[in-house]
Amino acid sequence: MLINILFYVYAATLVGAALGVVLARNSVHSAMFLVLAFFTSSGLWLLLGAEFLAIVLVLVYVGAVMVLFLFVVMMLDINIAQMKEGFTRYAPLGALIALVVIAEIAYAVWYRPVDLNLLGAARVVEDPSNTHSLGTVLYTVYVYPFQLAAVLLLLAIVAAITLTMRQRPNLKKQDISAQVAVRKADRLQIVQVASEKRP
Amino acid sequence: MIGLPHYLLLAGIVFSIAVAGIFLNRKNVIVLLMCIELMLLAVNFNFVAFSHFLGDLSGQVFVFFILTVAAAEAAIGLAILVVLFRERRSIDVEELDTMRG
Amino acid sequence: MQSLLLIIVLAPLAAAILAGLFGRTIGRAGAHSVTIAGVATSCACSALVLYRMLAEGAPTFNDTLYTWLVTDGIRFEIGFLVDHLTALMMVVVTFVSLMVHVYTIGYMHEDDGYQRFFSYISLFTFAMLMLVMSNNYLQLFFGWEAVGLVSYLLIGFWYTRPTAIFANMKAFLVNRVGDFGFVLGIAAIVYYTGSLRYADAFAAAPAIATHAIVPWAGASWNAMTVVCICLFIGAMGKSAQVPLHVWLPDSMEGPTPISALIHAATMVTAGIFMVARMSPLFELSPTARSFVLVIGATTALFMGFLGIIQNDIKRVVAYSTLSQLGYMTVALGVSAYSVAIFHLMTHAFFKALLFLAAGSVIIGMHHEQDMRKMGGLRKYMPITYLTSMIGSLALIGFPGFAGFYSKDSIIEAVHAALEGGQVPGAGYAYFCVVVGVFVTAFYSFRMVFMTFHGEERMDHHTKEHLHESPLVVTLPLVALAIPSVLIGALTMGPVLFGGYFGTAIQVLPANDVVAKLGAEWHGPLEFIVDGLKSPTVWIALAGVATAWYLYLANPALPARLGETFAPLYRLLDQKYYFDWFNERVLAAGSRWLGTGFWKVGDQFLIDGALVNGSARTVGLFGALVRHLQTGLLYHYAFAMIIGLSALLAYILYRA
Amino acid sequence: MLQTHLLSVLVWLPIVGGIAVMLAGERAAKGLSLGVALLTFALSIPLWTGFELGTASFQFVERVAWIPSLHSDYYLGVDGISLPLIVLTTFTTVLVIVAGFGSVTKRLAQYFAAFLILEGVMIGVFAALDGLLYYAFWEAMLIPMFIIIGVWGGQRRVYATMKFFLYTFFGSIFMLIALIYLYLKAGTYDLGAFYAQRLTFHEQVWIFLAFFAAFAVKVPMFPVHTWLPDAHVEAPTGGSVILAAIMLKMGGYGFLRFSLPIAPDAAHYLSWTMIGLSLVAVVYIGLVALVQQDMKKLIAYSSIAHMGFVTLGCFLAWDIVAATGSLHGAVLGLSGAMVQMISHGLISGALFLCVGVLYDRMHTRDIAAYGGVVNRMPTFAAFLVLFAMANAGLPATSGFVGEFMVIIASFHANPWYALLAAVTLVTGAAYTLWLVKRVVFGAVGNDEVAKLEDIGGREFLVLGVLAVAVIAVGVYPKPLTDVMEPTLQHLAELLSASKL
Repeated sequence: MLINILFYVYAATLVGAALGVVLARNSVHSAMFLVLAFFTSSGLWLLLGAEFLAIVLVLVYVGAVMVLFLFVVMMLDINIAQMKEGFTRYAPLGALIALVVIAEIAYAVWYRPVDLNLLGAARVVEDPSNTHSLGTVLYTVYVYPFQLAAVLLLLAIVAAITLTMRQRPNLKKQDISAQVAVRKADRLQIVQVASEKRP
Repeated sequence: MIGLPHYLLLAGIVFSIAVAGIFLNRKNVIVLLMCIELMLLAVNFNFVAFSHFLGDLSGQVFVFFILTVAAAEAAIGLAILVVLFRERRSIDVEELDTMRG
Repeated sequence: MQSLLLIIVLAPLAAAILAGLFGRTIGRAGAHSVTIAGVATSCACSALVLYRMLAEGAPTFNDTLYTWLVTDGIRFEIGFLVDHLTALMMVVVTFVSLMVHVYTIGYMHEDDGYQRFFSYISLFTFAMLMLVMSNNYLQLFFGWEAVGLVSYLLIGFWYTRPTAIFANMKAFLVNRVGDFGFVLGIAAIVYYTGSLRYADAFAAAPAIATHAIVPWAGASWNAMTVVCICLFIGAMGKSAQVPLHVWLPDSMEGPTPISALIHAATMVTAGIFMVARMSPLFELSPTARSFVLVIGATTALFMGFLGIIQNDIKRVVAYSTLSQLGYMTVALGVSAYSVAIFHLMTHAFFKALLFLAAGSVIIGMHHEQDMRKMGGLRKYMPITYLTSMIGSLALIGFPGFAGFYSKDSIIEAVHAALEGGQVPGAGYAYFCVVVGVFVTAFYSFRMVFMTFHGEERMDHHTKEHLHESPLVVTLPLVALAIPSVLIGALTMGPVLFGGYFGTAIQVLPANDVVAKLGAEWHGPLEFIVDGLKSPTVWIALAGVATAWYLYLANPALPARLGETFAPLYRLLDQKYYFDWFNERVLAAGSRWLGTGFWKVGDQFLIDGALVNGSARTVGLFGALVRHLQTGLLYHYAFAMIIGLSALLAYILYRA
Repeated sequence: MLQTHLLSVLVWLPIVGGIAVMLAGERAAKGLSLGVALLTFALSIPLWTGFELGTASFQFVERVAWIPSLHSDYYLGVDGISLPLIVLTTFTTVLVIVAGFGSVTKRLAQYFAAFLILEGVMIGVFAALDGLLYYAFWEAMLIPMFIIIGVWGGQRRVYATMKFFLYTFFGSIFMLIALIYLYLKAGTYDLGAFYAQRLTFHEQVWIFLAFFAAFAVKVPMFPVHTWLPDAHVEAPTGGSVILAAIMLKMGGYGFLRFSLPIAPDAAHYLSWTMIGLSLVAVVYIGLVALVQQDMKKLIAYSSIAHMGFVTLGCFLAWDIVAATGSLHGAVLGLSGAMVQMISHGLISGALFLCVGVLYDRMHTRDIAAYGGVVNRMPTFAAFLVLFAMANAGLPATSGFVGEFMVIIASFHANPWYALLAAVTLVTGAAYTLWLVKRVVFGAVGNDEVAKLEDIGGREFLVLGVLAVAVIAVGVYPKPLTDVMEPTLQHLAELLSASKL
C-alpha cells in the first residue's frame, strides 16, 4: 500500500517536472525541473529494486550532467524575453499530439498486456545486493561493452575539449623552454660609456 | 498493485511530453537537449521496469550503458552549443536552418 | 617442289622486309640490290617450275603448308596449288616485276623514298604470288587484300600530294566494295561445302548448283549464281569493271613503275585470274556468266571512249587498261577462260611496256604528263618511241603482234558464242568488242601522234634538256618489247588449243567456244591471214587513220568537234558522272546519314532523351522535394511524431 | 604451390603490388610498378603453357569456403574462354604501364597503382567461378576506372565518369538480382550449379534480361553505348587502352559465361533481337564513326562496331540450327566472337596508344589539327597505318580473323546477316582510312605539326610489341583457337540443350 502511494506521488511529481521542463519560461528553471525529474525517477527506480542505478542517476546526472547544463545556461548570455515567443501558438497542437501518443501507448499497455512468460527470459534469483549482482554481470558477460563505454566517454571528453578550445590571438603565455634557453647576450648589453670628467 | 503497465504508461507519458517539448520549443537549443535527456530517461524507465518484472539484470546493464552514452552526448552537445553560440551569438532554433534544401 | 615454291614466295618477302625495316642501314644501293636479287630468284625459280611442268611433265602441286586454324571442323589453311595456270601467272608476275624493279632504279633515283618504294614493290610481288599460288579461298583473300594494301600504299607514295592521298583512299574503298561481295561469295562456299579448299568447292560444285537461296518469300535464286556473282563482284573491284572502275584512272597518281606493275600488268588482272580459276563454278551458272559478259562488254567499250579525250599520257594508258580488262572479262563471260588468260599474259607485257615507255617520256619531260605540251619526241627519244610504237601496235591488235592473237581470239570467241547462242548478252558483247577495236586504235595512236609526232609544243627549257632515258630505263623497255611482239605467235597454239591448262580450267562441252576456234586453227601465220580477211584488223587500221587525220593532218579539228558535240564531250569529260555520283550521292549520303544517326540518334534521342532525360527527371523531382527539407529541427520533430503515432496506430490496428 | 595457386597469385599480386606502389611514393613508382606488371605477365605464361588442351573442364581450380552462410566460395578456375582474356589483361597492363612513363606527370604513384589494382580485379572477374565472387570483382573493377578517368581525365571528365559509372552500375544491379535469384533456386553460388539448374521459360527470360542489362552496357551494344565515346575521350591514354582492350570484353565474356549457358531458351527466344542490335551496331555505328572529328571518338565508335561482331557471333547458334538443322557453324561463330575480342583488345589498345602519342605532343585530339604527320614522324606513321589496316580487317592482321569467321558463320544463319555484317568491310575501311588520310598523310598541316618529333625508344617498344602481336595472331591464330575450341564446343552443346 505504501509502495502504491509512493508510486503515485513520485509518478505525479515526475510528470509535473517533465511538464515543467517543457513549459518553464526560463531555461534555468527548466534545468531545475529536470533535476527534479531525475530525483523522482531515482525514487521510482528504488521502488523497482534498482538501487545502484538509482544512485548512479543521482550522482552522475544530477551531480555532473545537470551541473554542466546549468553552467552552460548561465554562461551563455541569452535573452529570456524572446525565449518563449510563438510558444502559445503551437501549444494546442503540441498538446494534441502528445495526448494522441499517450492514448496510443495507454491503449497498448493497458489493453494488450504483455505475458512476461512468453518473453522467455531466464529468471535469475537475485542476489540480496543489487549492486553486487549488477557488478557480477557487468564485469563478466558485458566486459567488452563496458570497456567500449569507457572508450566512448574518453572520446566524448576529447571531442568536447577540441570543440570548445580556441587559441586567442595575442594571448600572453609563459614559454618555459624559451626562458631556459635564454643567454646573457640576449638580455644584457654592455655599453662602453666614455668616462666624464668629474665636475 | 502497481504492475508493469503502470511503469510503461508513466514512461510513455514522459516520453510524449519530451517529444512535444522538442516540437514546441523554437528558441532555445538547450531545452531541446534537456528534452532529449528526458526521452532517454523514459526509455530507461522501460528497461528498468522490464528488468524488474522479468528478473533479468540485462535490462539494468543496458540502462547503465545508456546513461554512459547520454552523458557523452550531453557533453558533446553542450560543447557544440558553446561553439555555436560563440559563432552566432544566439542559440535560436529558428535560425539553425543551414541544412535547408 | 615445296621448298622451291617457298623460295619463290619468301624471297621477295624477305627482301621487302630487309629493304623496309633496315632501309636506312643498307642504303639505296643495298635496297635495290636486295630486292632485285629477291625477285630475280623468284623469277628464275618460277621459270624453273614452268620448265619442269612443261618439259618434265611435273604433276600439279597441291598441298597444305600450314594450318591457319581449325574450328568447328572447318580447316583454314595456307597452301599452294601450282598447275599450268599458276605457273604461267607466276612467270608473268615475277618477270614483269623484275623488269619494273630494274626500271625503278632509273625512274626513282632522285626520290627520297627510294628504299621504301623497293620494299613496297617486293612486298607486292610476294602478295601477288600468294594470290595466284593459293589453293584455297582464305589465302586467295589474303593475297587479294594484300595486293590492295600495297596498291594503297603505292598510289599514295607521294603522300604530300592531296590528289594522291585522295586517290589511294578511293582505290582502297572501291576495292573494299568489291571485297564485300567477295567475302560473301567465300562465306557461301564455306556454307555449302564446309571447306575453303578449291578442290572441295569444285567437287561440290554440281551439288551447290542444286541449292537455292530464298532471299525473301517468293523469290528463289540459284545458289551457284549467287556464289559466282558475289565472287565476280570482288573481281569487278580488283579488275576495275564498271561501275567499280572509278579508282583505276585516279590510281595514276602513283609513280609510273607502279602503274605498270600493279595497275596494268598484274594486280588488276587478279580478278580475271580468279574467275578463270573458278571456272568449274562459273560454268554451272549461265546467269552469272551473262552478268560477267555484259559488265565486261560495257567496260570494254565505254571506258575506251573515255580514253579518247584524256590529255594526261598515263590516263590514256589507264583507260586503255580498263578497256582491255573489259575484253578479258568478256572472254570469261563466254567461257573462253583460256583466251582471257592468254590476253592477260600478252596484255601484261605490252601494257607494262606502254606504261614504262610513258614513264620514260615523263622522265624526259621532267615529270610533265600533259600530252598537249609534248610532240615530236621521236627524234629525242628513239628507243622509247620505238618501244611504245611496238606496244601500241600490240595493243590495237596489229597482225603479228602479241595483242593481235589474243584480242582476235576474244572477238572470235564472242562471235562463236553468239552463233552458239548459249549466253544471253553475247550480241551486245560482240557489238561492244568490235566497236572497241576502233576506239582502241584511235586513242592509242592519238597518244603516239600527240607525244612523238607533230609539232614540238614543250617549252624551251624542257626542250634543251630532252634526251633519251638511261640504260636502266630502256633496258626493261626492250626486254618487254620482245615478248610484246613474239609471245602471242609463240604461245597461242599450245596455250589455247594444246590443252596447256589441262584440268586447271574446266569448260562444259556445250560452252566450249575455244574448241570451236581450235577447229579452225592452223598455226600463227594462217591466223594472220584469216585475220586480214576479217573486218577487225581493218577497223583497227581505220582507227589509226582517223587518229592520224585528226591529230597530225588536221590538228584543229578535234577542238571544233568538241564544241559541236559539247554535251557528249561533257559526258565523257565527267566520266559518265560516276565520280560525281559516288562523291555527291554515296559518300556524301553516307556522311549525311552518319551525321544524322550521330546527332539525332545518339546525341538527341539516346543521350538527350534517355540518359540525360532520366537524369533531368530525377533532378526535377529533387527540386520539388527539397522544399520539404526546411532545415528546422521542430519540423523534423513534428514529422517524426506524426510518423511515430501513425505507425503505432497501424500496429495497434493490425494486432 | 605456384601451380595450384597460380590464379590467386595472378589476382592478388597486382593488387598487393599496386598498394605497395602507392606506399612507395613517386620516386620508386615507375620501377616497382613495371616490375610488378612484368612479373604478373611472366606468371601468366605458365598459365598458358600449363593449360591442358582438348578439354572443356576448368583448370587451375582453387576452391575454399568464402562466405559459408551464403554458400559462396572463393572459387577460381580458367577454361578456354577466360585464359586468352587473362593473358590479354596481363599483356596490356605491361604496355599501359610503360606507356604511362612519359605521358603522366600528376600523381604518378597513384596512377600506376590504380592500373595494377585494376589488373588484379579484372583477372579476378575472368577467373571467378562463383557468382558472388564474380559480382564482387565486377563491381570492384569500377572503382579504379572511375578514379583513373576522374583524376587523370580531360576537360569534361566529371560528366564522363558519372555517365560511365551510372551506366555500368545501372546494368550490374540487375545482374545482382539475377545472381541472387539463381542462388535462391540453386542454393549455392557455384557456376556449375547455375548451369545445371532447370528454369522455366519465364524465369529464363527475366534472368537473361537482367544479365543483358549488365553485359550490353559493358560491350557496349546499341542503344546503351553512348557512355563509351565520352569515357574514352575524357580518359587518359592508359585508361582508354584498358577500357577498350579489356573492360569491353567483360560484356562478351559475360554473355558466353552466364547468359548463354544459364538461360539458353531465353537466349534462343531473344536471339533475333540480339542479332538485330549487333547488326545495328555494325552498320549504324559504322556510319556514325565516319563523321567523327575527334580521334578518340572515332576509335571509340569503331570499337562499338567491332564489338557488334562479338555479340553477333555469340547469338548465331539458334538461327544456324533453324536454317541448317545442325549446330555446324555455331562454334565457328562463337570462336569468331572470341578471336574478335582478343584482336580488338590488341588493335584498339594500339590505336589509343597511337592517339596518346600524338596527344602527348600536340595536346589535342581534333583530327583537323593534324595533317602530314608522316613527314615528321615516319616511324610512328608506319605503326599507325599498320594498326589502322588491322582495324579495317586486313588479312594477316588479327582484325581479319574474327570478322572473317563471324561473317562465314552468319552466312550459315542467314545470308542477309552476312550481307549486313560485311558492310563493315566498307565502313570500317572508310572511317579508318579517312582518319589516316587526314592525320598522317598530306603536306605538313601547320606549324605545330612541323615541330613534332618521331617516337622515342619507349614508345617504339610499346607499339612494336603490339604490332608483332597483331601480326602474329593474324598470321597464325591456331594456338589461340586451339585453346578455345573444346570449351566452345562444350558451350555449344550447353546452349543447344533446352533447360525447360
